[in-house]
Amino acid sequence: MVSPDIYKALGLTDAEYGKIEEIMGREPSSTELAMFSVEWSEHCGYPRSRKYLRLFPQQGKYPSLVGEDSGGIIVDDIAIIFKMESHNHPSQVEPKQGAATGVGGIIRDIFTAGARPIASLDSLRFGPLSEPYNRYLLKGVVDGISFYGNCLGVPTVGGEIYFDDSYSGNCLVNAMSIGICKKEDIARARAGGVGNPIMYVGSSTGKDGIGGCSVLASHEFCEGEEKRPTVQIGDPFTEKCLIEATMETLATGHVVGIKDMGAAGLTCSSAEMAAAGGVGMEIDLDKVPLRETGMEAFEIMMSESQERMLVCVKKGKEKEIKKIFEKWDLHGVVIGYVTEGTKLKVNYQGKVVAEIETDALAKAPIYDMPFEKPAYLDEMNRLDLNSIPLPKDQNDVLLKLLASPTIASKEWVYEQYDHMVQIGTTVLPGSDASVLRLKGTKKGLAATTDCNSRYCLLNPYRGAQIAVAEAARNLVCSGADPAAVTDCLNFGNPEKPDRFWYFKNCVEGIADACKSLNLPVVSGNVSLYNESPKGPINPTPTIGMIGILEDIDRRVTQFFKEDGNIIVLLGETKEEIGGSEYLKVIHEKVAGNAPELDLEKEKALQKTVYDAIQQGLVKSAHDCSEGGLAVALAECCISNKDKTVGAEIAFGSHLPTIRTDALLFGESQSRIIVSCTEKNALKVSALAKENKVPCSIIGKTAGKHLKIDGLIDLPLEKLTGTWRGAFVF
Amino acid sequence: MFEAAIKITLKKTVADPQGLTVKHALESLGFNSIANVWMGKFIRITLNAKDKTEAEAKVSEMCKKLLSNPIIEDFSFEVSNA
Amino acid sequence: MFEAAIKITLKKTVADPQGLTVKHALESLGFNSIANVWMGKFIRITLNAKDKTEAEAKVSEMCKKLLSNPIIEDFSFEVSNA
Amino acid sequence: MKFGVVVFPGSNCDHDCYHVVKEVLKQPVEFIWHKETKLDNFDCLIIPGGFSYGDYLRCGAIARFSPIMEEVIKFANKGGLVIGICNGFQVLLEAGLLPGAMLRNKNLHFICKFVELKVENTDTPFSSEYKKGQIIRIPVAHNEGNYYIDEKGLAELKKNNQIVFRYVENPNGALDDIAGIVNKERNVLGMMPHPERSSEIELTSKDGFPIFESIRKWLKEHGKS
Ligand SMILES: Nc1ncnc2c1ncn2[C@@H]1O[C@H](COP(=O)(O)OP(=O)(O)O)[C@@H](O)[C@H]1O
Ligand SMILES: [Mg+2]
Repeated sequence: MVSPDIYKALGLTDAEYGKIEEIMGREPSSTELAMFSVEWSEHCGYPRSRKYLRLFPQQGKYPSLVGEDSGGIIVDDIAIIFKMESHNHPSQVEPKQGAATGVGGIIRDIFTAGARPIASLDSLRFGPLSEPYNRYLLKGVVDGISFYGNCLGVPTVGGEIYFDDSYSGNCLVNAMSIGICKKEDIARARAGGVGNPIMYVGSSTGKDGIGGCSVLASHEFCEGEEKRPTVQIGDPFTEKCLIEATMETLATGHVVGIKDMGAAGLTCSSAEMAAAGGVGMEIDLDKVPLRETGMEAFEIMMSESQERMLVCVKKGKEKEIKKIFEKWDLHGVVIGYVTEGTKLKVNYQGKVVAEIETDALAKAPIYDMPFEKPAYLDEMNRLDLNSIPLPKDQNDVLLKLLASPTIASKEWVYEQYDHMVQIGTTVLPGSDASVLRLKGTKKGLAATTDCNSRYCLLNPYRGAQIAVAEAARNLVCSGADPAAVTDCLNFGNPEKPDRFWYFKNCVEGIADACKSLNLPVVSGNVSLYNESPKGPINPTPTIGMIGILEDIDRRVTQFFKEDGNIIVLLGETKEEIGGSEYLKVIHEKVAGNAPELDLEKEKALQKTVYDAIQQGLVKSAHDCSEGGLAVALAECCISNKDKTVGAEIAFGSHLPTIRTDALLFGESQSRIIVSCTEKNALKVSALAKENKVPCSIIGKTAGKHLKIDGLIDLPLEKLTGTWRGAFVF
Repeated sequence: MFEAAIKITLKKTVADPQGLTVKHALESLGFNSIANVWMGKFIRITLNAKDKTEAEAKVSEMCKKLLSNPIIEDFSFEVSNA
Repeated sequence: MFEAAIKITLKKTVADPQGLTVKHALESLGFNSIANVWMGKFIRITLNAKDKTEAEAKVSEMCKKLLSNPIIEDFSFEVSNA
Repeated sequence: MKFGVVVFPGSNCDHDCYHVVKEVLKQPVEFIWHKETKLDNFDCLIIPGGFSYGDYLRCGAIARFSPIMEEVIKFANKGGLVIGICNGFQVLLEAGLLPGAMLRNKNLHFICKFVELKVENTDTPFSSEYKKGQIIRIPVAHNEGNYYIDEKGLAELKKNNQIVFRYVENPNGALDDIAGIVNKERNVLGMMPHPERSSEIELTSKDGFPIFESIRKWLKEHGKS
């Protein structure tokens, strides 16, 4: 029998090993065992999370494609393919290369679906910047995304960055990519047609990243761990060539199926392509281009060398395909064939090193993980407002919030990303959502990522719903109709019931919010075991969302445009400071409950703003998020780099009877600030009334200050300097 | 005053795409007897120390702490009087 | 088989902001006796040649033609048996 | 009048330049693969931005030896119009078609943002549609746009009025705020900012388009319609 040490080192349990023997009817070879270990890991097979992922709705406003590796929607005759993926653990070890290869991986998922990548976004989370290692991580990660994405010529158009103690020791790097193609050009990740050749294309195979997904991504992260993983060096130049060669190859019409060699490399791509096509496959590892001598079969099968793919092409066309890859100085070699039956047979140096039924590999066990609400949560949820002293100087509070790294302007980051290449970005980063034109049509595409993990910590179901609602709200503010969702579910060790309780509740929250807003979840990724010796990360179900603009000329930005416009607040401000940035930054507390969310009210709000924008009534629109109304107003005034506009706010009869700090800095959901001409303000009010959305005219754009009802009076210059100056390294 | 000449190179087990690209470029220029190319960093530092041993200890520390990432890189250096 | 160790450095007349930044970073880590830091490239090439003289000639040629830009950079190298 | 956009492995603004010439300038345009060894009756060559050969080793250093570059040099020497944008500028420097070299940005970061340029010389085939001293808004996107030339070279550039664009606020440390230069003969332009990214109002600025329009006019006046 294989010794337990070996399969345990591969991350398999006794029970799993038993099951493998049962499936095989014999003792597995080392190559086979390695293959099972990666296919059944959380990263590839989702054994612990799969049950809950089924809750997500798959259909929405547009026809959706929930594909093998990524998903998307169809708008007219264009397929928009998009997905988000994590590269947390590699980034924690080697931030630049970890983040770079994360971008590379997600982009490969997009173009292997036949879509040309047109935009990326990145959602990043780190521990506090007071710790040097966290600063090193932030700089390295941004450097890596910049290094890789810029070279590829795929604009990085948006994202978010949060800071929280829980990410010290386990940062989060979630990368999202979006691509488009004609709907009939979508490629499949499957093999088919007995006798068709299987080609290996791209870079050569080395010993890098072996076991990355089973060992690295599927276990807790302990500092100083002995078996330090090998990190791969990203090669964006090769990937760029791979994109072009792949687009040319797909255009020949000779491709049956194509798949990225991502996590678990050749194992995943060969087994899954065969399983998806319901065919067998025989491959010969001697033909695989290697860059190191003396590699063993299991190493070749498990290598996670980057920038490689597997292609099933029509018989007789392999020469033509090879030529294309050689034009781009890439390998293109036939390494096997589609066979009868459903077995994957792997040969190396004259021996059969593995022979497995592919659907056994693809059928990772499903576990029912125990879950339990953590005992500390009730205590955390208690927040006696009387114990929170009212700050005397609201100007000071506003400035502190604007300087908080979570709120401060992120231009230091996005200016390191090429966000304009491909000349599609019509709303640049710095507004609620970025907007891209879809060349050749009147339409536009808006994209955003969102998740406030503090809300999720305090109330996972609601926090996850808020992430969905906020993403949709950001799209609506830019003039788009929210269309579809991808997600990246970052959580702690699922084997611990309290962590799993968070996972389950967040997934249910996303599922219910998406159903309510009629949004399909078309793709996503699960990243568990995000823990450091200090404990788990905050539950972080990052939401990536895209929306469609019927008319690109109707796009809207968040900043005020000129003096003399009317400022309208839509939505209701409640006495809520639980989980707020204000409570954390000013009072150093993470407590209370997440703000309330009523999805019916949210829908009414979004409809009002969407319709107002479609009717051309709105000059600017910005939602209230971290930092509440005061921060949102400040951003309206100063977030346009080329022109700042002041504002004078007087609530008058609209003044809610709540604490001043809740009024200014509370994070009540479902609120949007719009500005418009005097004439249109009345029309917006009428629209709001029709939809039963609370609507208050709260002021006017004017002057060189932000003045809020005798509570706040600050010169724009001061606001700008604070907000733009706080996040520069 | 001492001068340290530091070389930072990728570990042997790590693929070096830059080196490979430069190798191809050299070959297409007609240099055809090249076995391999590796790209690394060269850092020169001048520093004060009471003797060579101390200078070496300092430089070694700098390499470990900042100049190289041990996950993917190796370093080596020489210290001389300057 | 020969091995060439090539150093490419910025000319003295050219400002080196990277070196300066590394210097500051080292200082903020508490290394406070540093006079100067210069950043350059280190390239290692293994190649065949009939003797050391030929190998040196080849490497010199590579440096001039491709590996360095004479407007901003200097190069130096050593060839040894490998 | 025929435009050619040279494509190296790693070029990534090739499609953008192509789009602007074809859809905005409305002139015939073709891609030219870097391994071509013949240039068929082109009137203007665009060396686009991107990361030719990944910018591994040095920006533009490897691309400079692509087979097409011999032809580009011949074409330029015969007076053909050549414009190198961003990485294209770096390639032209490496090829010796323009003087100087590029260093890393002073802040050591990639910089992508709109900047203001001052048009210094309108007496070139590339800038006649501007007014001298005009301030224009065009984005930059580069890691190594810190232009360097020795003193003698700089004096030469000034004397011959070869500096076409200067940064109003220097983003990268470029010597004498230089953003774009021409050769002495004025038929080769290199510039770091991206005019193709500011040629349509949807992209918030059309200030780069006069470059393309200037070329069109010049070619027309020189009998290439
Ligand atoms: N990591 C990042 N990469 C790219 N753009 C970013 C990143 N972080 C923030 N941004 C951009 O900065 C702007 C503000 O972000 P954020 O404060 O998260 O907005 P919101 O609260 O509306 O979701 C957005 O345009 C966003 O895309
Ligand atoms: Mg927002």
